[in-house]
Amino acid sequence: MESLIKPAAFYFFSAVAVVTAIMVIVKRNPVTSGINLVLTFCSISAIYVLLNSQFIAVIQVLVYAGAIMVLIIFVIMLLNLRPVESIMDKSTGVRIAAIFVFVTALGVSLAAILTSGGISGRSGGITDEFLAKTGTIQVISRSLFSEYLLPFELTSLLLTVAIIGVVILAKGMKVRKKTGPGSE
Amino acid sequence: MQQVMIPAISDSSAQQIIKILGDTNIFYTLPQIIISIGALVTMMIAAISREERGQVINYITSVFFLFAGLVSSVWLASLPKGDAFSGMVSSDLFSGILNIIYSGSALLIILVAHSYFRNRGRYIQELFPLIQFAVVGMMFMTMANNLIIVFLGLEILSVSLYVLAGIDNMDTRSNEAAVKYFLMGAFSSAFLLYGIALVYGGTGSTGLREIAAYINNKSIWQNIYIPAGIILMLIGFGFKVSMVPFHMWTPDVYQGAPLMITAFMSTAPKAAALSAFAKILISMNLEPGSSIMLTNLIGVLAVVTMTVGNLMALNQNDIKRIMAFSSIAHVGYLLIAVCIMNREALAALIFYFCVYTIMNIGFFSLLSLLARDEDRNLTLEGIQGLGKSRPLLGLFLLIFLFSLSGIPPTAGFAAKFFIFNTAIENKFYLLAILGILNSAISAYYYLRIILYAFIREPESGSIDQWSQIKLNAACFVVIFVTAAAVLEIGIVPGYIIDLGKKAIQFL
Amino acid sequence: MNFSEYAWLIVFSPFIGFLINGLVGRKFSEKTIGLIGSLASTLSFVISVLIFFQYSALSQKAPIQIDLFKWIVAGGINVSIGYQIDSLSLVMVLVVTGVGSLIHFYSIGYMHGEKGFARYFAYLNLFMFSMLNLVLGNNILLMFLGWEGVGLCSYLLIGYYYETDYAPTAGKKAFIVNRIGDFGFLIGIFLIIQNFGTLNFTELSTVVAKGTSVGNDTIFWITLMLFVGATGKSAQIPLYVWLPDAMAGPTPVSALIHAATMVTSGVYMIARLSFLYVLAPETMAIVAFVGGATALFAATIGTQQNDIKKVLAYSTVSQLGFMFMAVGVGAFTAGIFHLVTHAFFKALLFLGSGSIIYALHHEQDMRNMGGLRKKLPVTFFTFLMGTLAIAGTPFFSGFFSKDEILWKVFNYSSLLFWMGALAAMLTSFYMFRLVFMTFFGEMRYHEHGGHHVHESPAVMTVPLIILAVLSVFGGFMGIPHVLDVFHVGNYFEHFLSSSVKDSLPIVFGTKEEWGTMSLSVIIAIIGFTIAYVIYLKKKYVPGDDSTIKGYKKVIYNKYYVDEMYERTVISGTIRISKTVYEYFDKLVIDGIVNGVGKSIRRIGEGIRGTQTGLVRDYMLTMIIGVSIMLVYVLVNKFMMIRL
Amino acid sequence: MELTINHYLVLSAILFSIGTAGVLIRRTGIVILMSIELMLNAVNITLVAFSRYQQQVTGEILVFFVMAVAAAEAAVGLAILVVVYHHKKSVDVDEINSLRR
Repeated sequence: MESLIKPAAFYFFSAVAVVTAIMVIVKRNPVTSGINLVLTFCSISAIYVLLNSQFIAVIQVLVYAGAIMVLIIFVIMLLNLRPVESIMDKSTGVRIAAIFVFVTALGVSLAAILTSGGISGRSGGITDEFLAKTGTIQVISRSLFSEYLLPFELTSLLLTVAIIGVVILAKGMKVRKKTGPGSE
Repeated sequence: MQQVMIPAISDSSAQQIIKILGDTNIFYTLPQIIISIGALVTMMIAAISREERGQVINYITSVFFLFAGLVSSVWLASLPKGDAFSGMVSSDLFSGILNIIYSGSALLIILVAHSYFRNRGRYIQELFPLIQFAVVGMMFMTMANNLIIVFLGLEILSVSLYVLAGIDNMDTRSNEAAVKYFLMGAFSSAFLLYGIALVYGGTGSTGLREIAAYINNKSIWQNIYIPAGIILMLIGFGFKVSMVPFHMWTPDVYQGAPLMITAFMSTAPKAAALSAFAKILISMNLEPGSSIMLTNLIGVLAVVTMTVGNLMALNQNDIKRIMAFSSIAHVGYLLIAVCIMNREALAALIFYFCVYTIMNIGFFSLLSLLARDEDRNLTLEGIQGLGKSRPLLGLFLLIFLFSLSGIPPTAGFAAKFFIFNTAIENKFYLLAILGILNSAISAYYYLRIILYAFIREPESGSIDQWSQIKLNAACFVVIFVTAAAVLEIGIVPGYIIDLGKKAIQFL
Repeated sequence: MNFSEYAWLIVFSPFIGFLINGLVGRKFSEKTIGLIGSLASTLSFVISVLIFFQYSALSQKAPIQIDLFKWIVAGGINVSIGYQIDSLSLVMVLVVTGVGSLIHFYSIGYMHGEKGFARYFAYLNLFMFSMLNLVLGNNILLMFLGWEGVGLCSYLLIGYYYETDYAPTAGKKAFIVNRIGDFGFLIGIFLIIQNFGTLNFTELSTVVAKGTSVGNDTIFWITLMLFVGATGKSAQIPLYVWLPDAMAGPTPVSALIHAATMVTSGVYMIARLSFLYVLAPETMAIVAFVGGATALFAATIGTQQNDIKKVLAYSTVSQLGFMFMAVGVGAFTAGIFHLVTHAFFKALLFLGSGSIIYALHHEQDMRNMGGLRKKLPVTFFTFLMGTLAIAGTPFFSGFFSKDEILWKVFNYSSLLFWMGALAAMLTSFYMFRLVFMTFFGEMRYHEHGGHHVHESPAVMTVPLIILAVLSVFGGFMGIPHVLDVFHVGNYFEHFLSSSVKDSLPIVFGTKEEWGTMSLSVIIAIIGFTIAYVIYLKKKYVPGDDSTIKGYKKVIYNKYYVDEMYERTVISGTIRISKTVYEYFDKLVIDGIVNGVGKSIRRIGEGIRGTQTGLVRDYMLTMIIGVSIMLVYVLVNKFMMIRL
Repeated sequence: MELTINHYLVLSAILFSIGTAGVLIRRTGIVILMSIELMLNAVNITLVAFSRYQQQVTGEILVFFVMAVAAAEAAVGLAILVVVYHHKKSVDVDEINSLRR
């Protein structure tokens, strides 16, 4: 019985993730898409719990569902985007063909994955038992501030760049330098 | 099994952190630190002052910090190789030379950008911190020893470039460039990330040395993740360098972005992405023989890239678009060197980076003098008669275009010569022949620019326009220095080649 | 005093002239500009004459090396900017600087009053600089540098009259055709680096002489690729198309670049690398037959041209064919000898035609000339000397050199000999046709608006006279063995032997040599007679076709039929050659060259449609690319599993 | 019934493909942005799965950085789209096509 709970949970959350992901791309109203994407993120977070990485699961909810999606939905509201007439247009046939090709390629590569026998890299020795004893946050944060100090610092740089970028793009929008056919 | 944990956990953690901070060898990242400080300082200045005096102060400050970054890169290049941040990055002559290219090109571009954006009528001071952050990102990409650093460096660079492309938010063409660049860039970085994930899954590590050790023990075919991951990474980098079929954004973004931003995008980031990819391949020991698959694939991509670039350029009318396709073609020649993937080829690659950066920046700086009306006059008809009414500018135009089309005794010829020569020496005959044929085709569209500038009569009114051009000192210095360098390197290319060869020894 | 120490001055003197005229020339008067340009070139000539006398007095004629500085030192290759003086390069330098200086002086008169006088002389000096690098350079890369440089100057000078619409196009055509040739040349260079590891001529010949391990196939490809370069620069089939168009430039330029010097550099290159070429007999055969075919083919076209410069242009292509025929059969000395004499008489002919064009105010159509003999006496006389020389009149310079080529070729292949002989007959025909149509008969030029036809100034006629003297007597430096009654010896061959030796075995004896010699005289007379009958006795003037252009209009206007009717009076050979010109040259060769260019542009136009401006289409392309690449990896993987 | 790594990889690949499809078929810029976020999340699943099954932390740490990157990209991307909306009153990417050919 115990052994069935994990697979059952996995299939349930996977199904939710896939269905809501499809909803994201087929719903005509951007707000609906956004809400569905939040659901996808939450089910992915549950998948992380199944993988025994609770820390990632928590920040998944905090960062994606809590911050990024709020921002996106806020912008949708701000721009007052209406539902589109139809998600299809005349060249959709070609697009679907391309997606088909791509999905096939990916599917074939998955087939290859399934035949090649799983992972092959070296093991790090951080087992689930060890994690249960030490705690995931401790393990991650120790690595983050020792071995991965530089990438951590670079992240701060990246966020600074993003902030400056947003400021530049947003400022001075009200001033129109000139009007005419060129400026639309 | 419990004993194989990473050491950070078994010791007292505080002591461990202190120890690691002690061995960070932080000075190996001195150029990055200096330029980051510069970026923060210029950002502050931009926030405080909007006046004309603030612009000049900001300009001078960023020039100062980039110059300091350049000097420290030179200093680092002269040091023996060493690791920093527990092996996350390493400094050697290879990264040193490329750091010099990045900071040098940013310096030259900022020198010209000041007057260019003044003429354009919209001066955005945040330009300076963004360019400096982009340089920092590129430096980390090249120095990286870990795929995580490569990814983060690339993202810092990309985010800066997305914003730079759209920096003139009043110009719809600039907006359009930013949207296109952003959507496609984010899309392609998802592929890059997937590639990194697969390589990590296949080898169990993101460190280049560990990956190399793994691949040396087994082959890359040990697990399908590894080749698939490398291919997906190739896509991510291929997008950045505008390799066919990931090149489609290039002409639109180059045309839409403000001219000096285009100049920046077309030079250093390409060198950064390609050198990072080449470094990944070479440190994974994927030299010919170990991976016929990659050699064939990149060879085909090289040929397709240069052919498409050259053919598309033939019928263009907008000079920025011509330069976009020309840059695609040049990436094709560069990919020949990546395809050969041995040390000599990488030396030729470094040499080509230097030359390409210099001649492209020179040409764009020259164009910046002519640009009017948000660059809309930069068409073939728009430059009619330039050579006749301003012979000196015409002479510079001639030098840069001859170099771009690879006519001796300019640097462009020497650069192509070394790439094709390496190809023949390593028995890549077909690649060399197609490359040379392509460079013969490319002469046509460069020649068209010359033809319009020299042979067509100036349009009425453009004569005053040409005579009104004022040579501003910084811009003229940049044009003069780059033109002189193009000729000098063309006539005496030996020492840079030697430097490139030495740089490769360190990898 | 050892003059060879000053050899660098030969090269750099024109460069200094270029700098002066190019940078500050616009501020000077015409006279000053002309003198600076001409004296820069003359100085080179004087130094080379001095070196020549010193060098020819040496008993051991080892090549003198002057290394200026290291150019590229990288890995296996070590190339310096350095010059090599030996008999071959000295001969070339004397021709280039000698003829070049005369043409510089002539240009002062011819270009009088033209716009951009300083620009013209600057380009001319830059050309001299590049050409001297080409002939004096001691390694192939420096030669290539000059090779590209002369191409560039040729492009600039052809496009000199940029106001006209055809001149820039012609310049572009020349440039692009030459780039195709250079592509072959570059591959040849790369192959040499790969296989021999050196580009220096002396080192290369030492390596080859020691016996090299490089396979014959490789040498075949090297020499063939270099020859592809030569066909571009020296206007051989199939890359000759640019040369007739190149006549859009000023006439002195045609004389200097497109007749006397630059176009012969392919011949020089083969002679310079003769030690390599003799190892590849297949390439030599290709060179010989391409040369023979070009000689014959261009001569047939030359018979049908009405533009005086076009006749001379096709004649140049044809004569270059003779030179390639010579070097192809292994008679390197004969080829170089013809190169020298050709430089004299062809420069003379071009300058003479320039004098006519100058007098007639830029009239180039021979149908509008005639009877100029009395108006332009000096031009007529000197032009006649040049014609006699090129036609192969005994004891004129062309006779000695052409006869030697035909004799050597006869030892190689009789088919090739007959091709050459026929070409020689046609040469004699079209040259006398030109003379009769221009100088004899009635005057068809209409003087108008107070312009009177009069002889050119002395600055133009004196070079003509000097060249005429050289054309008449220049041949005596290479007297053939059988005619050598005073036993002075073949000075030219003797002098050249220190650097180039013929590889052709002479199988026939004196009797056959007399035979070929008399045959070539007879041939010249036949050509002359036909021309005499048609153009002087019957006073035939070709119909006016100035209203039509190109083959298409010929067909549409049904004019072609009329023309064919008119041509029934003319001998059959001429009709065939006309057809050859109309169909083969214009349709096939021009069609291929232009067609390739056009179709490349059309492909470009086609794929330009992919750039729709829609970012989603761009992403679609990306995805297709990603899919193909992933499938490629999987295919590789599955093939691995199979293995 | 045991959950293997392949389960997670297949889920990840499916979500990645759905994200790709969204990028290609949708015309609204913001929905394209959401699809790209979906693709990044799919990669995150791969990373965490690899990380856990190889008993390491590297993958999880990489996920941490990916989230930062996603946040930065989302911020800049939204800003760019807002600017475009300001000029065009639309975020339909098919209407942004003045630069072409």
